[in-house]
Amino acid sequence: MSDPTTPTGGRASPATAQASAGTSDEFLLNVGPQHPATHGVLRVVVTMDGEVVKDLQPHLGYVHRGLEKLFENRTYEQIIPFTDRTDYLSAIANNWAYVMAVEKLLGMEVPKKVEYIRVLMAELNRINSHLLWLAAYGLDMGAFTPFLYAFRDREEINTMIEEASGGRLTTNYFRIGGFIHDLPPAFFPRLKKFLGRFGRAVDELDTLLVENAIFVARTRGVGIISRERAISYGMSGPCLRASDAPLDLRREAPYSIYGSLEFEIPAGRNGDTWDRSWVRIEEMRQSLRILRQAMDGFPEGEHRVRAPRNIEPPAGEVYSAVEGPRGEVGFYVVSDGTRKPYRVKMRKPSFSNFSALPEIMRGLKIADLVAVMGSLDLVVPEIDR
Amino acid sequence: MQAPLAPRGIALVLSGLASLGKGLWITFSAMFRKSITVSYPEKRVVLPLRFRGRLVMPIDPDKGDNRCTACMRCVKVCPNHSIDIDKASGPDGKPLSKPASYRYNLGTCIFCNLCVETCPFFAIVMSDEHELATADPSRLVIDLAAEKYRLQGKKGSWWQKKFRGTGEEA
Amino acid sequence: MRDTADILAAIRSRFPRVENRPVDPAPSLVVEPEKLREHLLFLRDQLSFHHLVFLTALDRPAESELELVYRLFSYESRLSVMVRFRVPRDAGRVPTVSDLFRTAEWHERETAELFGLEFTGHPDPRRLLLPDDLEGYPLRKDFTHPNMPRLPEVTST
Amino acid sequence: METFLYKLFYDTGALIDGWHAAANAAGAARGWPPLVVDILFQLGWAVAAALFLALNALFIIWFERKVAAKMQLRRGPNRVGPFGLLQTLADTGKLLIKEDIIPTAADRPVFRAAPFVVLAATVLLFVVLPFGKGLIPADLNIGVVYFLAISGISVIGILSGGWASNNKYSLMGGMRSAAQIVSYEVPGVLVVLSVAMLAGSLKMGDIVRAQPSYGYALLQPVGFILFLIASNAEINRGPFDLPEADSELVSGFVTEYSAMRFAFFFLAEYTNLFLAGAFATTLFLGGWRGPLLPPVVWFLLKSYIVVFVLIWIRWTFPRLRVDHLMEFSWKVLLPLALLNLLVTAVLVKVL
Repeated sequence: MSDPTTPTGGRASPATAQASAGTSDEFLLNVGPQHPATHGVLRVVVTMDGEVVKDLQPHLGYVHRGLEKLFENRTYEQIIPFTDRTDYLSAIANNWAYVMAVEKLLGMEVPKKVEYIRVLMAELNRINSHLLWLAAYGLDMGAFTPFLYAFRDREEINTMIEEASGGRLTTNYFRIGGFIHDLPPAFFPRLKKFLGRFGRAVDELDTLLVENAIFVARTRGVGIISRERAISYGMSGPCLRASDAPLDLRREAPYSIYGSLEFEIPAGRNGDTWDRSWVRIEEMRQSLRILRQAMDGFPEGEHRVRAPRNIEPPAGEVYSAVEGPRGEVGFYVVSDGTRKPYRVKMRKPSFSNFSALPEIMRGLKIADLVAVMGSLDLVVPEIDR
Repeated sequence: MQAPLAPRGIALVLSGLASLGKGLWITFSAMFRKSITVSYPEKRVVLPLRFRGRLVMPIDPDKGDNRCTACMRCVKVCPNHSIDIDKASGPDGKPLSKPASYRYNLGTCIFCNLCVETCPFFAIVMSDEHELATADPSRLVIDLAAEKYRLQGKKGSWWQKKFRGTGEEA
Repeated sequence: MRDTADILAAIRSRFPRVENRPVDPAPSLVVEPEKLREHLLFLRDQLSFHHLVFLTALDRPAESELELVYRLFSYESRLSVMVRFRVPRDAGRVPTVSDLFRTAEWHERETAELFGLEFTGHPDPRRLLLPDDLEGYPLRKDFTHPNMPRLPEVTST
Repeated sequence: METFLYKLFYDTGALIDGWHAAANAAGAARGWPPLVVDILFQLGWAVAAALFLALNALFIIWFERKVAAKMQLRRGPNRVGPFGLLQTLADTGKLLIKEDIIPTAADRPVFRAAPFVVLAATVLLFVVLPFGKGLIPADLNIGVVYFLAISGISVIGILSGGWASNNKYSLMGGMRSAAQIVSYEVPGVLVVLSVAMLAGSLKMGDIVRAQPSYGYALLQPVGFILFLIASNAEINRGPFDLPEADSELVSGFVTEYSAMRFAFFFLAEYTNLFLAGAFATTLFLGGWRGPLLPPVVWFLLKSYIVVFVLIWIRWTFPRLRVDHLMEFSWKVLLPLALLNLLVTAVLVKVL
């Protein structure tokens, strides 16, 4: 049984050497790190038997920047811009989780209006992230047109967020205690127009891709993970809810004003790739409902609590989590009374969602790898941090 | 709210064909809608007021000079040390509250706007300039004090209203 | 579905040292590393804490110890609980729980390579994020690296 | 009204036969063997076909990019030349001057030959295309069989291209493409057979003449749809573009090709697209027959309508998985094609 020549140049990295003990007709396929289907820099070494996947070894760390080490050398305020760079598609969710943690440490209550702005921003960001997932997923599955329609709608959301925060993806809009700038006057008219139009746009995208016969044939019953295994892998967000588990932090551990808003939690039936796609489409519709309620009930008031200029929370620790587009985004902040945190642990959804891939993929075909990976909606910097 | 069950048998075939048809209709009807491309560079997108372009230290029309007092707060707040200030010193060697040089490293700046927010004198602001690519790395470090930047347009008036205290918190 | 009071009572009866860290509402259970697996199994199966939110370590150079922190959440009772214990800083050994919670496998690999720990019985103890040739454990307080930029010292103005 | 112009447009065949006879007479007078004149005329046809192929390729690539853009709410090429018409010319120019890399471990002779095999198979098909009344380079009496046989050669080129690049992705791309073309050729041939049965002849010219002016599509709707699907799959396009499935196999068998060699594959693919349209027009839409407009214009118009449909399908649907692809051909298209053949046979017998 000859050791297949490892595709990673001379040095056989431990993973490939270990996985090459298979029979002779197997061969190793290197997917990544520069592969269109990996949404970022991530390498997967797939041991294949013909077209069927036998085993899958992910290689991580290409985008590891040691953010948790950086945080230990920066003040609480300087950390905020870094949080939206761990997951550039849901910068708002990350900002919120971190800022809420520090506010809890300070025992700070934020005005009602700030909570409403945060909900508005978070739900817009959720739709934005799901739209990009749909665009990239369509591309992976060979349908190029949904990409363009999804980005047309994304552009409208990005403009709204940009007018409020100044940034489109890495917004850095949240501050400890509220916001520097209130919502611009043009925000609500634009939002009203968007809410009026977007319902039909989601139906259009849904029909074009998720309901399409070829897409259904490639995703129904493919890449199934049961509810127990999903919870054991620590999965969260649409990937977990697809396995017949309507578990959403906005319901399980309601934060901010989600307790008083009405919306439903879509859940799949058998945890396959199609259910994960359906859940995201349905979540976009639910976000519209939330946005409408937040817009109607938007209170008057201050958009910021006067926080002290040097933030020095008392010694202690807190974990605060938010339901990001990909799942539970949590910050475990340990403070020691100085201006810099003692330790910040970031709990990121893609890290756990991705760890379930080897189990999901065993026995499926290589073409399914693209379908399954796309349905997990991975953002690689979130895995490596 | 539960996901719909997959249709069975003939219903599956019919719904499948129907979905193909609906898909084709969407792309066909899209042909008659207006294209949404903005033909850059001929036509440009109108940038919002709070757009974060390159950092600049504009000249205050009233004082004819920049408003920076070298208080070093922006240096401290910058998450990755992209700003360096050398204090100017007067003829008798005593330090003045003016910057001799204000080196801004465009290469490492992450456009997070923390420096602008912390500056008590509204000396620096993020302009609308976003075509910042250069082949020559030395042009990435800019001395904003020596640049004598003139901030015009909406952003200019918004900036001046802020430090004259008359502007609303747009 | 046991109610919260019932669960808290069960926890207090089983775990001698139940503390509360300031601000975080979740009770912290201080246990011995040897009995970790047993405790987590009890929490998971009896008290339905199925979701291991995360697992990480805190470097305590003063006491030359590493503090391990596990956080669990129960979807049924919507309660959170923290399990923590300390191990010596050099050659700390912790029993793996990757067979109880599949997510622990990656969390343990990451904590091991960032803090210099060994999880006994781990199925795949390779490095997860760091390059093979990096010496030292980055998240330890005394770790420095040549190209780690020093920020200007932040004095409170 | 037998003016030259009328003949040029409406009865080109007769015009050319006239020239041919005159040339023969002149040749005989000079004592040349008649073969020389024939060769000269065939050369003429070859040059005309090559010219048409080049112009058509440039146009069709632009046409697809513009149509795709229109469907995606964007503009498509509009920088080079009016409405971006010269864009394809610019791309070809770029490909001409780019470096032509041959991987060191590649099987050099096969690597070099592959693109030409594919292109040759495509160009040879022009011989039997009925552009207009009498405007057929060579109206072989086995025209249809010739067309199907030659279009099968391109798979050899694709396979050898995939193999020669010595790259795992290309190999898989080549294998998939071979399996796909072979399995979609079968239903395609059966449908063509049923049309030939209706027309009672295999000659392309006869098939076109035997059709009512609106074509066999209305008589054989199922056959027409089957044929579109089969030919779409045979040219590796639309939902069947598995061999160059970007997300799975980077870009299939053309991964290692660059510059001019890649241009040949690209050129062959788009010419095949036109040929699929032309063949469908000949068999189902009544070829060059139609009121008012000259036959050549009708032929091109109908071909481009079919090409538009193929483009439309490509930019709407996601890609099929490789086993669905096979299943769809053997378990759905084949039975339908056989059924169609049976029904046609019964109809022909009965009427």
